Amino acid sequence: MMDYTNQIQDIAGKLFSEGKIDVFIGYRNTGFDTNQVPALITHYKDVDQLVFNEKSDFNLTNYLKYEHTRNKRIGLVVKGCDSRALNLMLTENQINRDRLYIVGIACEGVVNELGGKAQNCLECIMPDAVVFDELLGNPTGKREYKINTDVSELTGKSLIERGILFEEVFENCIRCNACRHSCPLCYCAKCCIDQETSTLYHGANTTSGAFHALMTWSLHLAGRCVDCRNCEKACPSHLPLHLLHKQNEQVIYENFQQHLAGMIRDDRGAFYKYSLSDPDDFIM
Amino acid sequence: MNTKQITKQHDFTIHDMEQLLIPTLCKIDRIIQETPDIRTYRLKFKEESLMERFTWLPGQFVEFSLLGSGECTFCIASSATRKGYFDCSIKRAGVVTGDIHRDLDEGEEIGIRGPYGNWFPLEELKGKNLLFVGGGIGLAPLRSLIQYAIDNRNDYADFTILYGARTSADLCYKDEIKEWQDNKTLKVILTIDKPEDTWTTNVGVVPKILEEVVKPAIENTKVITCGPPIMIKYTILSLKKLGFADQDIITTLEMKMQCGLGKCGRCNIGSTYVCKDGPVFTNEQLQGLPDEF
Amino acid sequence: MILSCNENLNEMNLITYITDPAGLQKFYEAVISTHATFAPVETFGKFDYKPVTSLSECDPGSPVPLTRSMKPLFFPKSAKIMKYVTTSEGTAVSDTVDDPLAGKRVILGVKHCDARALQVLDHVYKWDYLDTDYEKRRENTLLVSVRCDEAARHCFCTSLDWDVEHTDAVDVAVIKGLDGKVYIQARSEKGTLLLEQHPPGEDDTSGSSAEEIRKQYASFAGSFRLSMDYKTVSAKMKNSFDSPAFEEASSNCISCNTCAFVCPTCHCFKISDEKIRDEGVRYKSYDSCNNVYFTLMAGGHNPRLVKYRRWRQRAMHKFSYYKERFGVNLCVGCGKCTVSCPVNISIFEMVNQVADTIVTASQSCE
Amino acid sequence: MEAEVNDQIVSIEKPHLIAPAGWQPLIVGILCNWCSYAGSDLTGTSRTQYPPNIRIIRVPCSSRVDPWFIIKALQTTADGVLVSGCHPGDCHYITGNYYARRRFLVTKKLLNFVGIHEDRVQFSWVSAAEGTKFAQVVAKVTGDIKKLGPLHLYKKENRNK
Repeated sequence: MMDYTNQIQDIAGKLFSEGKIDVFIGYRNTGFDTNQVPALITHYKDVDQLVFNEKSDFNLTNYLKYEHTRNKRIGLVVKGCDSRALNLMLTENQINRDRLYIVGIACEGVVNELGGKAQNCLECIMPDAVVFDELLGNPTGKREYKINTDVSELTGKSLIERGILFEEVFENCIRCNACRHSCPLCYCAKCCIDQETSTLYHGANTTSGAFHALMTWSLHLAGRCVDCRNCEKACPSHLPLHLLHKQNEQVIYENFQQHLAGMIRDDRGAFYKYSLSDPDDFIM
Repeated sequence: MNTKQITKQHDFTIHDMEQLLIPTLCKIDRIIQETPDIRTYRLKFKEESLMERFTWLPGQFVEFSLLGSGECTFCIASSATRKGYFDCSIKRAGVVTGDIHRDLDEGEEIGIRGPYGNWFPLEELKGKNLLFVGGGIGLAPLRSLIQYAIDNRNDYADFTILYGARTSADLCYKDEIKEWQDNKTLKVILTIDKPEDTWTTNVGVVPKILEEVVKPAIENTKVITCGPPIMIKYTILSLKKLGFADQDIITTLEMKMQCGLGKCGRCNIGSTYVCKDGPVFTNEQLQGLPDEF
Repeated sequence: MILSCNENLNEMNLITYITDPAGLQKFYEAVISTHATFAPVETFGKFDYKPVTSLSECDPGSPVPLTRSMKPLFFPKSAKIMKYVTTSEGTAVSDTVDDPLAGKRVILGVKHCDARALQVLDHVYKWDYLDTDYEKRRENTLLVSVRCDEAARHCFCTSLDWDVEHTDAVDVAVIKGLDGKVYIQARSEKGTLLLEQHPPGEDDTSGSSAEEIRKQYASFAGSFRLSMDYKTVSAKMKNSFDSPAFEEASSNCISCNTCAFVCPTCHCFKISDEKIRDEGVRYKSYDSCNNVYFTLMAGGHNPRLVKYRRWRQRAMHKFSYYKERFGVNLCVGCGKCTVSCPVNISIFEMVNQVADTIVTASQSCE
Repeated sequence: MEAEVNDQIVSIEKPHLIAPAGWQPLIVGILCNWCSYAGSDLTGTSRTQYPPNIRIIRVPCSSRVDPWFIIKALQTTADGVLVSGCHPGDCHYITGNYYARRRFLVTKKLLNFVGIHEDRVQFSWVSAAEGTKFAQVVAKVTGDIKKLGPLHLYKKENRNK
């Protein structure tokens, strides 16, 4: 099992003592259970709170979009998937690379609530950080793309069965927007779904509102989602949100030159480019 | 502020429907363009008999709903002593107010819930000198009280109205202000922030004029002020400098409200619900509240 | 603090029935067959109160904490307020069709904290203006609780201003005794009537049940991991408005609304219109003070634009403002917000952290 | 149960939901200004008949169509959506429809994935000269959606009553 607690504490301590950063974003133990909370450390003295092990599952790049990291020099711990999100944020000019000191991790996978390896880690394409100033662990390189079993299982079912499942999903959504707030790539200052001035606005927490919000959200993330599963872990209703993202990812991978989000710097999302040979047969 | 101080709702509501959140339909009788971005909507109930039953006191507000856009809180800008209608002055600022300005014409229907909130302490004001200090759209709640006081002129002693706006075009209720100026029992002082060619009287922000021109007597005087937050802040400072006591300064608070019933939690400042315990507060009460407005 | 009504309850001769687990199942089945029933149903790996028609669909004894409370049954996530239609003759506003939650119903498997939350909510819904929808739902509902037999990781109900053991918030309490027997106790008139309709076992005439019920409580009362000195904390929270601890404690909050939406006592809502062509519906839906746009005013002024201000509002509303106003604490200690929080922020931890800073401040003054 | 205006979402194609007599589908057509809209114009001026079920929205380019528009149309009143733009290579903005093409594929697949029949959301390339093609496309989409019946959206609460 991976544990880079000491290394990260050393790195953060060094960065603080050299005055290179204002805030270090890592994980700390909650102090009352085995879970971890993201910690935004601003003082050298708090550095010993930092931990990193297989329970460190939250994608910390999410904090780069909030006000207290704005215009600050930031130290940050990223796993493989997190670094892909960070790569996209850099590509989309959301954050200046000069302000970041990135501690990359060659991740061995995080655990889920039950203690087993998380599903996205089993299907992980790139466990090593792709953008970093310093890399911890032994890089194992890019892996083969695996089709999500949940998605393929559902695709095998009939339209009606899928409809019934998703009706249940949308019905159980309470529209707390935790999925959106925990997604590092949902950095818009005000989400289009919340634009009250828009005629497309739907404010009520109805089933139809959830359909409207979740579908729009997942399509705006299509070709950009890095499968960190922050949204799914955040969902208080435990909705299988990965289904929507993985379905999009699969369609994009299969049809658009095996595009995977955030693998290379300056490679924008799948919808920001095109190829003359893109499939056209579904259009009349 | 403790629960005992909660003012009991004025013994009238227009809710014939059980659900408190359902508005009653009103027709727009007249639209008066006060300034480039403020319009006054003169409203009458669609069901005329309701108009007689609808009474309110100066300082109370209503929830104005443009069906399809949403609800907004506006104070009633006219006095119940002027029967048969009520006014809401609306400044184009946000989503719903933008829609109101764009979509509503005379004769169209809107929804009204109310009246909600407390009112100016009319009993306490009796026999006192009244000094009104208003800025911009902030004259609207004051207008309700001014009209009320003019109609009960004998109850009150001296009357001074100080009203300021950014430019002369931004002054609301121009016709009515003329009436007030013609009324010999009132003293009206107008001011604008920057000099203009056609403007012959005072120039300067409201607190400055208050200190330099109005120089109000402190004894037996109550000040009622409303305007943009920054104006209220400096007006209160000026008033304190002039020697006014906290309980003699009365203001109405602006806070996001949605239900008007003390349920939705939006206007909650400390343990106070602005929509129920307010919007009229004395400066003394305001100082007991956390600084969140 | 023991509520005064509890004392009355103790004086009242509570009818207690003694039965065994099989008898309890029979009792549940009988209730489901005669009443419209809601019970915890497992959906997507969590328990949520749903209408049920047979006992096999649900699990009344579901473990604590349920990730959802029964708040949606009284204050649904989105309720229609009214409908309106615009025609050439004018607009017609109408009440919505019948409220699906207003009918007579029984809720099984209620946790005591959730039931207490309803008592707390009564204050805000019934002050001054009466929320008739809420009142109707409340009146027509009979709560059958199952008393917890363990404390979950984030529970801290025993530290607060209500009594888990003697609560009168439920109508019927089911207590699984340590001796393998099940004690079913009526705690209100409504509950007595239900038990008379479906007597679940023998009436306890000897009075031995009281001892067993106490024993069951004692068996888990000590197992609470979290405990605090409520009186001190709430007294300190009163003066904590300017505490710098809020800023630090809320630094990793991501400003989603999860905590408020799952909280059994949070009651803020927004009103939104959905209009298509000439017809529209007005909805009342959940909203939360953690939402940036919650207090955004039309002119662009927002008193709680900064995150720690919103957290301060939340924490102080729970532990200070509401108590000042209505005399009860707005937090019931169920721990649902902590369980659901994407970044595991604990309101217990937050409040204690803030209260700690107040200690040091007052001490340094002295 | 009378139709709740705004509660109608994604259809589940239940066999028992047969279109009521006299029912006509409502199709939202989102057409690009430069080709398809001109094409539909030509259909009209050349008096070619096509089903009257389509309501046309004009957008500058097919790449202006955010998937959100399609979802919102389905969420509210539409039984189907037709999006149409210039042929690849003919885009007024040179490459707009290449970008749009990618989005459309993913949108269509995702909607199908959550239980909306593929035929409910259709796409076409219609140039300004193809008045006849536009009529054929509308006829085909209308026919497809008539076969599928009205879009009974995710609204269990209403269906149960």
